[in-house]
Amino acid sequence: MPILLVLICAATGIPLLALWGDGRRGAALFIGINTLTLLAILALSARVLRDGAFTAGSGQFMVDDLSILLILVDGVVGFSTAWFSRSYMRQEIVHWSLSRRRVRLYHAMFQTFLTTMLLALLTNNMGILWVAMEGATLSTVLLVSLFRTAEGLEAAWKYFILCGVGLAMALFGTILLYFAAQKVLGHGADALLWTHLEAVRRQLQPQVMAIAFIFILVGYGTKIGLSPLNNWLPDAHASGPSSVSAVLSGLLLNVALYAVLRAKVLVDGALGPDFAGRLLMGFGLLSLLVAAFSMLRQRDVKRLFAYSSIEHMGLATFAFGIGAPLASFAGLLHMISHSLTKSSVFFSVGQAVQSVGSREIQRIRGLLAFSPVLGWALMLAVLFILGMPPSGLFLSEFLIITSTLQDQPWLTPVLLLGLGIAFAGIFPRLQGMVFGPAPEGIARQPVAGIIPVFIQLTLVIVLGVFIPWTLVQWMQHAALLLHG
Amino acid sequence: MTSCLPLDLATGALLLWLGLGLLGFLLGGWPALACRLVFPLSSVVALLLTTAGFTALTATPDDLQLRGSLPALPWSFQIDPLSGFFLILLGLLAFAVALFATGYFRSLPGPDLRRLLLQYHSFLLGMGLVLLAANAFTFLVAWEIMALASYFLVVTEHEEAGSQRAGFLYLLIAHLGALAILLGFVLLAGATIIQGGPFSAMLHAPLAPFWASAAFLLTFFGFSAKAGLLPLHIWLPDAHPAAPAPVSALMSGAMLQMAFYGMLRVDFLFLGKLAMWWGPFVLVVGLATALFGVLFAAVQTDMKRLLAYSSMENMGLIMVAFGLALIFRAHGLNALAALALAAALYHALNHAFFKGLLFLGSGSVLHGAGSVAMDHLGGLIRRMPQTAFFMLLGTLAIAGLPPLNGFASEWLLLQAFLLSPALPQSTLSAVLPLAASGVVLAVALAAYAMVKFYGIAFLGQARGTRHVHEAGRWERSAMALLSLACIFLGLFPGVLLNLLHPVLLEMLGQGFAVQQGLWLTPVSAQRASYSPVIFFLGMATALGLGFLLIWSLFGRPLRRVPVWACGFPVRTSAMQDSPLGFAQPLLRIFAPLYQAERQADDAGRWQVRIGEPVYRGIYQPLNRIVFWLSAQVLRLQQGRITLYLLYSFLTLLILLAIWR
Amino acid sequence: MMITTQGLAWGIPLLRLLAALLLLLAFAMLAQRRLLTLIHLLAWQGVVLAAGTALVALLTGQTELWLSAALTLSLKAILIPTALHRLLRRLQVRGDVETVLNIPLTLLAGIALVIFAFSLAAPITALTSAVTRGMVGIALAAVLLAFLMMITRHQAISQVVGFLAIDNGLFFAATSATLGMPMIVELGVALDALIGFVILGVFFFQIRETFDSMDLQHLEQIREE
Amino acid sequence: MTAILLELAQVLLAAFLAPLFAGLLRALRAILQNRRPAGCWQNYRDLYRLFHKESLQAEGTSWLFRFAPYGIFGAFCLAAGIIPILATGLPLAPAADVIALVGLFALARVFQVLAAMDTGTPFATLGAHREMLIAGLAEPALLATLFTASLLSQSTSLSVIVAHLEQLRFALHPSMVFAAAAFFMVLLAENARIPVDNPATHLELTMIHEAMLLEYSGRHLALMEWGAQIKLVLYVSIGIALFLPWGIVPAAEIAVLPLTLPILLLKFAAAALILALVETLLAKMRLFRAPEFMATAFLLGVVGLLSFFMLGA
Repeated sequence: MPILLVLICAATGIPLLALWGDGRRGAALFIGINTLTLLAILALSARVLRDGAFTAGSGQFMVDDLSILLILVDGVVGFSTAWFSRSYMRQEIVHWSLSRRRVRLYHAMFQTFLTTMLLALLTNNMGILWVAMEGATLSTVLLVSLFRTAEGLEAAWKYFILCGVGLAMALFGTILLYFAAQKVLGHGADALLWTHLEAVRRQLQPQVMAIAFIFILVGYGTKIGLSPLNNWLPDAHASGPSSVSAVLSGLLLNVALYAVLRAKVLVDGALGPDFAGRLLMGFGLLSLLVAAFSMLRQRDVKRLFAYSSIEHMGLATFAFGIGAPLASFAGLLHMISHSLTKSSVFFSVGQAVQSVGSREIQRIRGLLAFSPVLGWALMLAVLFILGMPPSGLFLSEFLIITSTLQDQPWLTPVLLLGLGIAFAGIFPRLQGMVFGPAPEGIARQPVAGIIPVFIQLTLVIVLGVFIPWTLVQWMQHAALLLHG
Repeated sequence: MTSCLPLDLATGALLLWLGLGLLGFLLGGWPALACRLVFPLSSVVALLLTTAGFTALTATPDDLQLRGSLPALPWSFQIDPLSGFFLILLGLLAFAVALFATGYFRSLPGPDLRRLLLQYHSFLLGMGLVLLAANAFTFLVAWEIMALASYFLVVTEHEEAGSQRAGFLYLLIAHLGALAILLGFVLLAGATIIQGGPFSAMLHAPLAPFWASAAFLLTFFGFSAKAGLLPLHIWLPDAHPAAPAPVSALMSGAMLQMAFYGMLRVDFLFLGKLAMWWGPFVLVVGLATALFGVLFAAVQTDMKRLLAYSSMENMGLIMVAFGLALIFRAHGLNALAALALAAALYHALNHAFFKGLLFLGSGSVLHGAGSVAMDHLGGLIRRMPQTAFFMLLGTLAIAGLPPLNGFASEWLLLQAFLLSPALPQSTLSAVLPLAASGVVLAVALAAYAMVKFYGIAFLGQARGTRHVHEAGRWERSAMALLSLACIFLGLFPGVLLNLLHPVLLEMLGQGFAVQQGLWLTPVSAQRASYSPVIFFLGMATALGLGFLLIWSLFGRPLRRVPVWACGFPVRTSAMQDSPLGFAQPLLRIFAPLYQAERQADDAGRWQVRIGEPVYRGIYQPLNRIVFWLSAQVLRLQQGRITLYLLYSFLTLLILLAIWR
Repeated sequence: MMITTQGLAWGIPLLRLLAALLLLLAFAMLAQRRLLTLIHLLAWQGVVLAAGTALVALLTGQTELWLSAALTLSLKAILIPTALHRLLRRLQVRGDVETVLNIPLTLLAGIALVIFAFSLAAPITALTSAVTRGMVGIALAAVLLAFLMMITRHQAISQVVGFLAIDNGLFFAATSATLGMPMIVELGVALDALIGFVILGVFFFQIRETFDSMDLQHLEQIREE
Repeated sequence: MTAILLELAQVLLAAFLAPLFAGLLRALRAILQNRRPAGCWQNYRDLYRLFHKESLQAEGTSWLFRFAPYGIFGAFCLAAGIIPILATGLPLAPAADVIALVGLFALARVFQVLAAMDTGTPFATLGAHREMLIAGLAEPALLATLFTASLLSQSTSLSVIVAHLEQLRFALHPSMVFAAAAFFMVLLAENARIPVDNPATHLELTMIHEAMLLEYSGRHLALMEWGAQIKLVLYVSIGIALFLPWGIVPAAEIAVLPLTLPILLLKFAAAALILALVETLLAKMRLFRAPEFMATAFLLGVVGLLSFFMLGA
């Protein structure tokens, strides 16, 4: 039962951290739990490697080529975040003089979040998927407002209300989904199991499915950060701890998109590929453009990269909207590379902000001079985010652009405009932060905290230069699955 | 076995370069050792690459596939005469530059040196890979590596905000260019792009005229962004001076030619059937670039900026020749196309040499005199005579004076122009000679600019710089090599033209009249002939005889006397022409182009600021528009939660309504 | 889901009535200025919801729906409203809320929404069983109305009320339109609602102690300029 | 063998006739301006005197300063060997065509300018950049005219052009007329004649060519002056070759040379007269009028080209 193993590993962490999650012990415990989870996930993927997709728990749980990829990413990012959070939080606790209770809360909520993410990816039940997403929201709300600053409260409040309402819409969509499923699968618990739905998706009522999908898209789209539903995202990213921003960008957005994709498969069955595809492409392009233009005038480094997350999720959404196997493949690759890279960006940005003591881009200067490791970490991570080779993002953007030009040639200019503007928005600021003479009176941070950055970036390079054969297979299968 | 030799040799050389880069990175702790060890080795590797290029000219084309990031997306490499020629260019230049760098960087502190060694070699690696790439994917990766590495080299002195701005502009334009190239390749490769778009599949891509033109325009845009053609040149005059001299030499001499290489491959090999308007289009862009570049080169006050603009001028000339080749090719006149193309390739090689030489020389000036701002230089010929001598050769060569190499290629170009009556289209053939005289104007003004370059910096009296010292041994040997190359290419053009034969065959299926002996007769001895050697010997004999005669008749030792200067008593170095003063007639004649502003600085001296019309005319408005748009977009983030809820609400309703 | 014929005879009209009540309450909330009354209305909605669930349970005879009905009653009709009531008193929030849009206009918009919702649900209801005919439309309308209320109210608590009202609409859809979601899902949803509410409570005090007011103006500082 | 002798003869002729031609020109001008001429042989005397004077080297000048006079002199001698003055098809002729010839002149000019800048005196540099400007604008015009001729005869080799032009007896080509006008203007500009420059003046602010020679003395100055005179002759003979080629014999038919020589001298005399007339009638223009002058020349050349394509001749 590797699935249960994974969930148990993650879930048992919650009470443990809630009880003993403070001080050095807490951080160590946090790392330990996530290491175990990662191992369990590896075992799980080994199982998937051996005998493909499978369901468990009387069909309640399911792993297939699509989810296993994201589960792996979850494991890796969760682990490296735990690692990063150790040194990072030590500083923050001193800086904000957090009470032991607050630290326990932090760790417990963090673990809850990671658990719900895994649950969302492992469950086979669209309802439980929703429950998990809601749980993720609730747990991160408290993380965003961890420092109890006015800004943090405001951000958390907006996050809570907007995503709450959004998820309510998603729930309504899920109910409609069930409503449609009933007609085919009959009343009862199985009618929300994705595998069952997938089997009968051609018989679902188109009208109901269409409305259901619109609700689900608007709902989960709020969490993906699709424009114009994205307004919570920059605030939440900016005012939470950087470790939280990292997982928000790295995991939450991905899982939300994953939920939409699951729904998309069903809708495509009912209405044919165009309906959902067009919606996704539209939202994707819009988000890409809005995010790109918003980056041009950013002053706050974390907001800047929050917008860049919106941009990339938009790109991925667009890719899935195209729907061709190649495009979906590219979209998956983009999701994976993005979560690895973006979390690295937030790790390094977090440490930079910590040492400078301000999120003002103007104030962050000369990182290369006063801490070369940090400087290069940021430089590389951001260059990868900008889609420079040999990162996986270059490959995915290459594939996305090519498949766009083949399926929707007239959208390519818009796509390129977005990418170009995004580059113009991020790059000069990167230069400003990395280059130049070192500012005086800055506490140098221990570099141990950003070792995971380099680990993850190597993974991204691997994705760009030589993707392991099994990953390729998984992604291809997943792409075909999404293609229907 | 011999057939696959060149590719193995080339890839091996590139790997060695990579290895050297890493080695240098590791040896950063011992800068002296690293510098003394890595750079000479790297020059040896460059020779390897050159030999690979030479063998590739004659060997049969050959390719190599490696499993890439995706099973369907291999890294694939090839070598053929075209890439062979550019490998020769790259190899020879890299050889000299590495020698120079050995001495130039010897006083660089360890950390900087290790970074530089790594970036320098990955830059070379990127350029080599561009030449060897055999599918769109590999090409683009190599292209971006080249751009990134050179970017890092440009911002080596990253303390200055100026170099940061330069680097940003450079990378931005390069990035946009890369995207455009990618699109062009996708159009060309069609479905095979999924396998990375192998070049073999793009050969004579069957495209509808519209899409063919689209592909042409996209690729031309992308490559001209790298080649610094109007109006995408603005990064060039900032980026080249910002980099250290050896890097500027490589960027100007080799990297710009990578763009030319890409154009050749795409337009002649992939776009089999040329549209009539492409040639004239390229020609006009080239001519405009050449004139613009030379006019701005003439008014620069910084040696390296001047050289950068002159690179623009030379790329412009190459583009003119290339456009001419396209025109002839489009009308099926392959022999004439071969002539024009030969001129273009020849000039590319020449430019690599003399521009490399001049950039290296300006590097020695920077080290020897502590500045490359011409307002502070002057009279260097007495303090650094050897550098001055090599630079004189470079100056004469780039000014297009016989019997040096610059003249030979321009001569070929003009010959090609004079064959335009062969064109069926009368209007075109009538307009082309005008373009020819435009080229002559550009060349003549180039002489103006370069005479200024040399005269202000090396002649006259020093304008402030004290204790100047001559360049080191490594530097001088490198410059000597390049000067020799300039002389050789000038005196024996036939040799090079025969070398070009296979390249032309590959491009046009039509070679070039084989040149024998010391004569250069592109078409026929009757039509036109030029023999640099005899030319040179004739002049030398006349000169020598005259000297001997006069010396023997009236020879008396010279007496050194103070300068007379019409008897004006006071004589300060400030009374010579300033760099801008020398260009003053041009400033006056082309005033609307320069938008020069004169204002007095706090010392009460007049300062003249030259505006960049393209920047003001195109980039600033564009910039303003984009930022205005971003301001509008940011209005969405009002901070009011009810408003945000309204967004979601409306989105929901609108979607539902649309679906209804 | 089999329903006895005599059940149909009296059950369906009753369910319809409850649906109408729910919609009416939603309108009332939209029109309501005073927070206290707002909360009472929310409680009443909870009651109606519970009744509806119970009725469906009776008609379809699914035992787990009884549980869900009880859950709804305790949670939505009693627990949450009283808690809100407490909060209100503890935080001494001003009694009535200024709306962004004036009431009549809001109501007009509401009516438009309801029409839209029905027209949207029409094709769906066409193919549903006798019991649930029209329920989807009403649920949708209730949800949209609550949404509208959230947009037009300018105060933290009233927004929470709106949020909970949306939740009610969803519950109604879940029970009456689909005759009950799978149990795990119901439980999960209820659990989330509970946790969410607890967190809200925590929030209110944080907001209160940071801004000593529940007005949203203080929560509108982060913005792009 | 005879060819080589002829070659030498031509070079020497050009070299030693040049002062005479310049002197003649001076004399004619004097006469036209009602002055007593100094006699045609004056230039020889000047050169003789200069050669015997001690020549000084300004302090702080480099080897370029000393090298330039010889370089320039050598360049013009080579040019004299290439241009068919007496005969076409001389051994040196194929070594350089018209384009190379223009390049050769440019080379000489650059040496002169560099030598001037080497002295680092204000006037020299002033003259230097003016010279470069005039030349830079004159070269396109010059080549435009040469292109007209070479398009007409489908060759850029000067002696081939001459041979070809001789074939078509007095058939007047409109294109060549324009070309002739343009060439004449270029000739004035390139040889520092009125209206562009005034060889007689030493008023610092107006002079161009003379300004660059200020620091020279003795044999160097002599070489410079002599070189300038040769250059004038060369330009005139190019003009003759292009527009009045009749009488220039192929190197093979050397026998008729005695007949053609007087004709040649006559042509030179005529050229001197025309030049003198022009220089008397025109006044020197302001320096910044010069570009307009050049532009006119260029336009004339271009019109020549166009008319070649439009009228096919």
